Amino acid sequence: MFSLEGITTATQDWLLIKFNPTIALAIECVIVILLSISLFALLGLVLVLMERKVAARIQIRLGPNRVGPGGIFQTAADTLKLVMKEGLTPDTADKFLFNLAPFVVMMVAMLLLAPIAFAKNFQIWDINIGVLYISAISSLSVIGILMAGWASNNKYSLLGAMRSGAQIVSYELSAGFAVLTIVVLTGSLQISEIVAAQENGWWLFKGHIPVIIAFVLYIIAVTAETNRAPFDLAEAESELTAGFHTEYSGMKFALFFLAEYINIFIVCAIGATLFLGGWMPFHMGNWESFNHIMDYIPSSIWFMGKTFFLIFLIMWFRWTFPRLRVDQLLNLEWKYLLPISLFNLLLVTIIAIMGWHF
Amino acid sequence: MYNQTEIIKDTTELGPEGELVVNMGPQHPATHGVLHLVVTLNGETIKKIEPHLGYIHRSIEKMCESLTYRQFIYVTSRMDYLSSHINNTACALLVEKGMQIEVPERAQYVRTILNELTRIASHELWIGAMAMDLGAFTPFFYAFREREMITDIMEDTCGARLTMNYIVPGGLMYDIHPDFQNKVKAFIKQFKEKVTEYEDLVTNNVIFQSRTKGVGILSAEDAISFGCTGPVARASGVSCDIRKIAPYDVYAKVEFDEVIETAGDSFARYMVRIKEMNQSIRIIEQLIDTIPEGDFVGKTKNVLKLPKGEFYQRVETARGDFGVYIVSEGGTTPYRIKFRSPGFSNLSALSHMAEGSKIGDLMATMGTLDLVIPDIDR
Amino acid sequence: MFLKDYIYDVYNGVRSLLKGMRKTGYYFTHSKEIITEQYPDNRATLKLADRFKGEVIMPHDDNNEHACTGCTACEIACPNGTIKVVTKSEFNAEGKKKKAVDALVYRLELCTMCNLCVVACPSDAIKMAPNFEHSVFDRTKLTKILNKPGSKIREGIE
Amino acid sequence: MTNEEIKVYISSHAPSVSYDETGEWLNLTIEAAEWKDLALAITRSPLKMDYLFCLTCLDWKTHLTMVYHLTSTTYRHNIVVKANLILDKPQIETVSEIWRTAEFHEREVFEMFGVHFLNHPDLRKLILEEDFKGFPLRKDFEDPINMIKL
Repeated sequence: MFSLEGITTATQDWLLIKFNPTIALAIECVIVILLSISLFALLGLVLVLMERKVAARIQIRLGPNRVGPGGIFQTAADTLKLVMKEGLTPDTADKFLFNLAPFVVMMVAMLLLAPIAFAKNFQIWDINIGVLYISAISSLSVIGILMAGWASNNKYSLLGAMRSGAQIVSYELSAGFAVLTIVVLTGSLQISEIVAAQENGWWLFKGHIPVIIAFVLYIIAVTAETNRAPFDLAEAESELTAGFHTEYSGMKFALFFLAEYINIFIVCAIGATLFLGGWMPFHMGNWESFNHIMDYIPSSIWFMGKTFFLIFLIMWFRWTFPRLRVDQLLNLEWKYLLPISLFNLLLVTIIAIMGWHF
Repeated sequence: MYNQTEIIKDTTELGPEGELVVNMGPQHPATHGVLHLVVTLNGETIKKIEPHLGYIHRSIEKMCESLTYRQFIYVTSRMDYLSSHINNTACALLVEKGMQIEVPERAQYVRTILNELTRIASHELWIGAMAMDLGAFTPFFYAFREREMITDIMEDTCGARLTMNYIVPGGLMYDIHPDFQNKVKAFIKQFKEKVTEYEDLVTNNVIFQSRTKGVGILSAEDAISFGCTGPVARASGVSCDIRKIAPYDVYAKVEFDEVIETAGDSFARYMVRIKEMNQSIRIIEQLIDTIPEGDFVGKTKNVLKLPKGEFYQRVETARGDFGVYIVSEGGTTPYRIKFRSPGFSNLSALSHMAEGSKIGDLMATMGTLDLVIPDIDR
Repeated sequence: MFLKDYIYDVYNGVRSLLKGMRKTGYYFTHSKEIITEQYPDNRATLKLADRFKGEVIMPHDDNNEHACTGCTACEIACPNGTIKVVTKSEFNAEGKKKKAVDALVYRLELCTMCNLCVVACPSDAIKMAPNFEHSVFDRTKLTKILNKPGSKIREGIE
Repeated sequence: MTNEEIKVYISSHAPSVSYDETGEWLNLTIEAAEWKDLALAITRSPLKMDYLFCLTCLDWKTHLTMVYHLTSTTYRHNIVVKANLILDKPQIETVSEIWRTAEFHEREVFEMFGVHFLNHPDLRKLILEEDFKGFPLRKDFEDPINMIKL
């Protein structure tokens, strides 16, 4: 059976035979870096194409269909175009911060890849405080956005960055609380343990209604955190033209664009890990044969399937809803999501203490 | 108009007390054209809006002074290009009134049907654009699907999709297409099926409602004082439908309601337009089967000469009261022509409506004003 | 009651959002609703309305004859100076001097497709053609001479 | 209200008004100086001319004429008010605080005809550039560069 675990173990064994452990570790590092960068590029291309296709289907159009069969090379062509474009820096911009900002956003997105379990035993860094690490790092992306908005010396950018700041800081809370419900149920912050705890059923099914509520809250909060419609106030097209990246062009713009999609992927991956069992296959109670068939599907497919389902959900939101206003956005968080998630966390704690979950 | 150096100065300097002066437009996704608003902000709150016009000013009024009474009609298609048919009708009606030309019944019926189709097409486009201003991209495509059917009907009968140029003084340029009635009926059927989609997607949507309810309130007194007309004034409870006040063509013969809402906010303006589309369908349904046989154009002289005097004709376009004022010296061309465009007056109320609201509200307010920039600049 | 209103608000809001998602979800899953026209690919089957006003043309018959008498009615009717009729003097069969069209210059870039020239023409010599692919790389190519070289007026048209 | 009643009411406020009923609506020609007072009078009961739907100017080469089209949203009667201005120094009192729509229309007339509206809150060019010379809608306006004579 195809398994990523086998490949990694074989590689490591081979490296350890050939080299001394230090060099082997260094080579592994290089391999991981190369893999994650190529994953980035690939994900960016795939997700942009997926977004355009989903949008087209919802909007009774065909979407990109000229470059390659069914338009699959469209995003590659677009990237090529963006690479060849001139990267303009405005005269009055703070040049250092202006050029740094896209890389900050990008690096934050890259750091978040570390604790994600892509398949069974296929994880870059199984840190014991994985969930905390994710919460901490993901809040950093706002710094990049604020930097971009401020350094551009453009009023639209500044307004967009300020909106983004207020938004991400607020929605961190409910995202954090939603994540905490799972931590409470599992009793661990480690990603691998959270996944392992779902071997006999995903938390979404095991945890009764409170976990379903937490899941909904999580999806809403991360939609806001990644600046996606209906919460795309930071780049609200009809209000602020393009918000914080108004002044960016060429590859620097592409980095922002890419980071947006990578962030979506990451939050959806985390959502899939926490609520939908990560790479765990779908099992139905005592149906032995059914479960056996499910086990035959590789764990990486399970993980990607769940993640892309969540990504699709977020795209579906984007192409259906109008945008909120900035005060309504904060109202929604502080008056609705936060009280509900606090109450929900309390419920989950009671369930966890009493052992009422399956 | 600001000259270039002043625009640069405006974008980089803060106003007094930390106010932020933002140039919205002339190239901005929400201004739907080349409208330039100088918005003074305090944080996200709007303190003042100052429209700067003229980016698409073609001085149509001056231009018309050198065009004959047959020719000047087609320039008006380029003003409010979304209701070009209605503008053409206004000019034709004025010439007919001035010269006492009899218009055959058939032509009047067809004109009325086409006017109402134009109104629906304009409102359809507006729904899409308005939803897009508020961040919902999808309704745009659904609205355009229905609008496409209307443009197809126009293409069949008038030979063009946007600037139809189908009305001549005395009637129509040529007879309607043989398929016209069937196509209109097919459109009515499709429209009735699909209009509920907007309810699900837009009207009942909780985000849309919270974005528009209580936003950009215009009281009835202000609406009258600012000279607002059309759906903008009717949403504030002002009865101002020219089709009712001074009926032209066959509007006196058909039954329809003047849609009036009293809230005066953006949502009321939205609802007025949605209900108006249904009323337009009602008018078309009454007329489409009873188009009388006969001539499509009345007897006119080869060279039209309006008698000495002043003439004024008001019609109800999709945006409101469109007026043509002609002063004639008896020649073949007008001495002075004035187009009273609804958008110009509606725009003047924008600053009053949006003051004290957020930037996001400005988009809702501006969207529901349904501004067409060539109509404002002329 | 506050809590009841609160829950009712949340319920109604979520319900309206789900309704919208059902609508877009329907279109996502029903590909037969797609209405895109594959324009350059469907050029062979593309059918334009026969009245479509794309440009002014002057129909010529097989003998390279047209119906234009060079009366300049179209030139007078045109609001933008799109049409310019250049006339010449010609001797007809009986040896009488007669005005005829030398060149009917049509400037497409000025034309607003108002159809007034076609209506004004007493001999139906010009008409609107349903042709919309006018893009050229050089603007001077938009200035056209409508009568073909060597063409002459059809017999019997005054 | 019939035209006769309107005439009686207006004459009681502005005696020097002359009437012309040949057109579709009742036309009155007034002195430019009287306009502000008359405007205030006709907005009140019983006329309630609360809706100024068209404001424009005519250039008669010898003089300018301001034209105000007014209607009442309650009684639906229309009047047209005209005021002659001298060509060299055209000025008239603004009505922008009575009908706020006049603010924009007067700015347009100001730049197109050069009529000065006294006490206008913000009399600047609205459509044309700030350094534009001349008044385009006047009959003697010549622009040899941009205007094509057909």
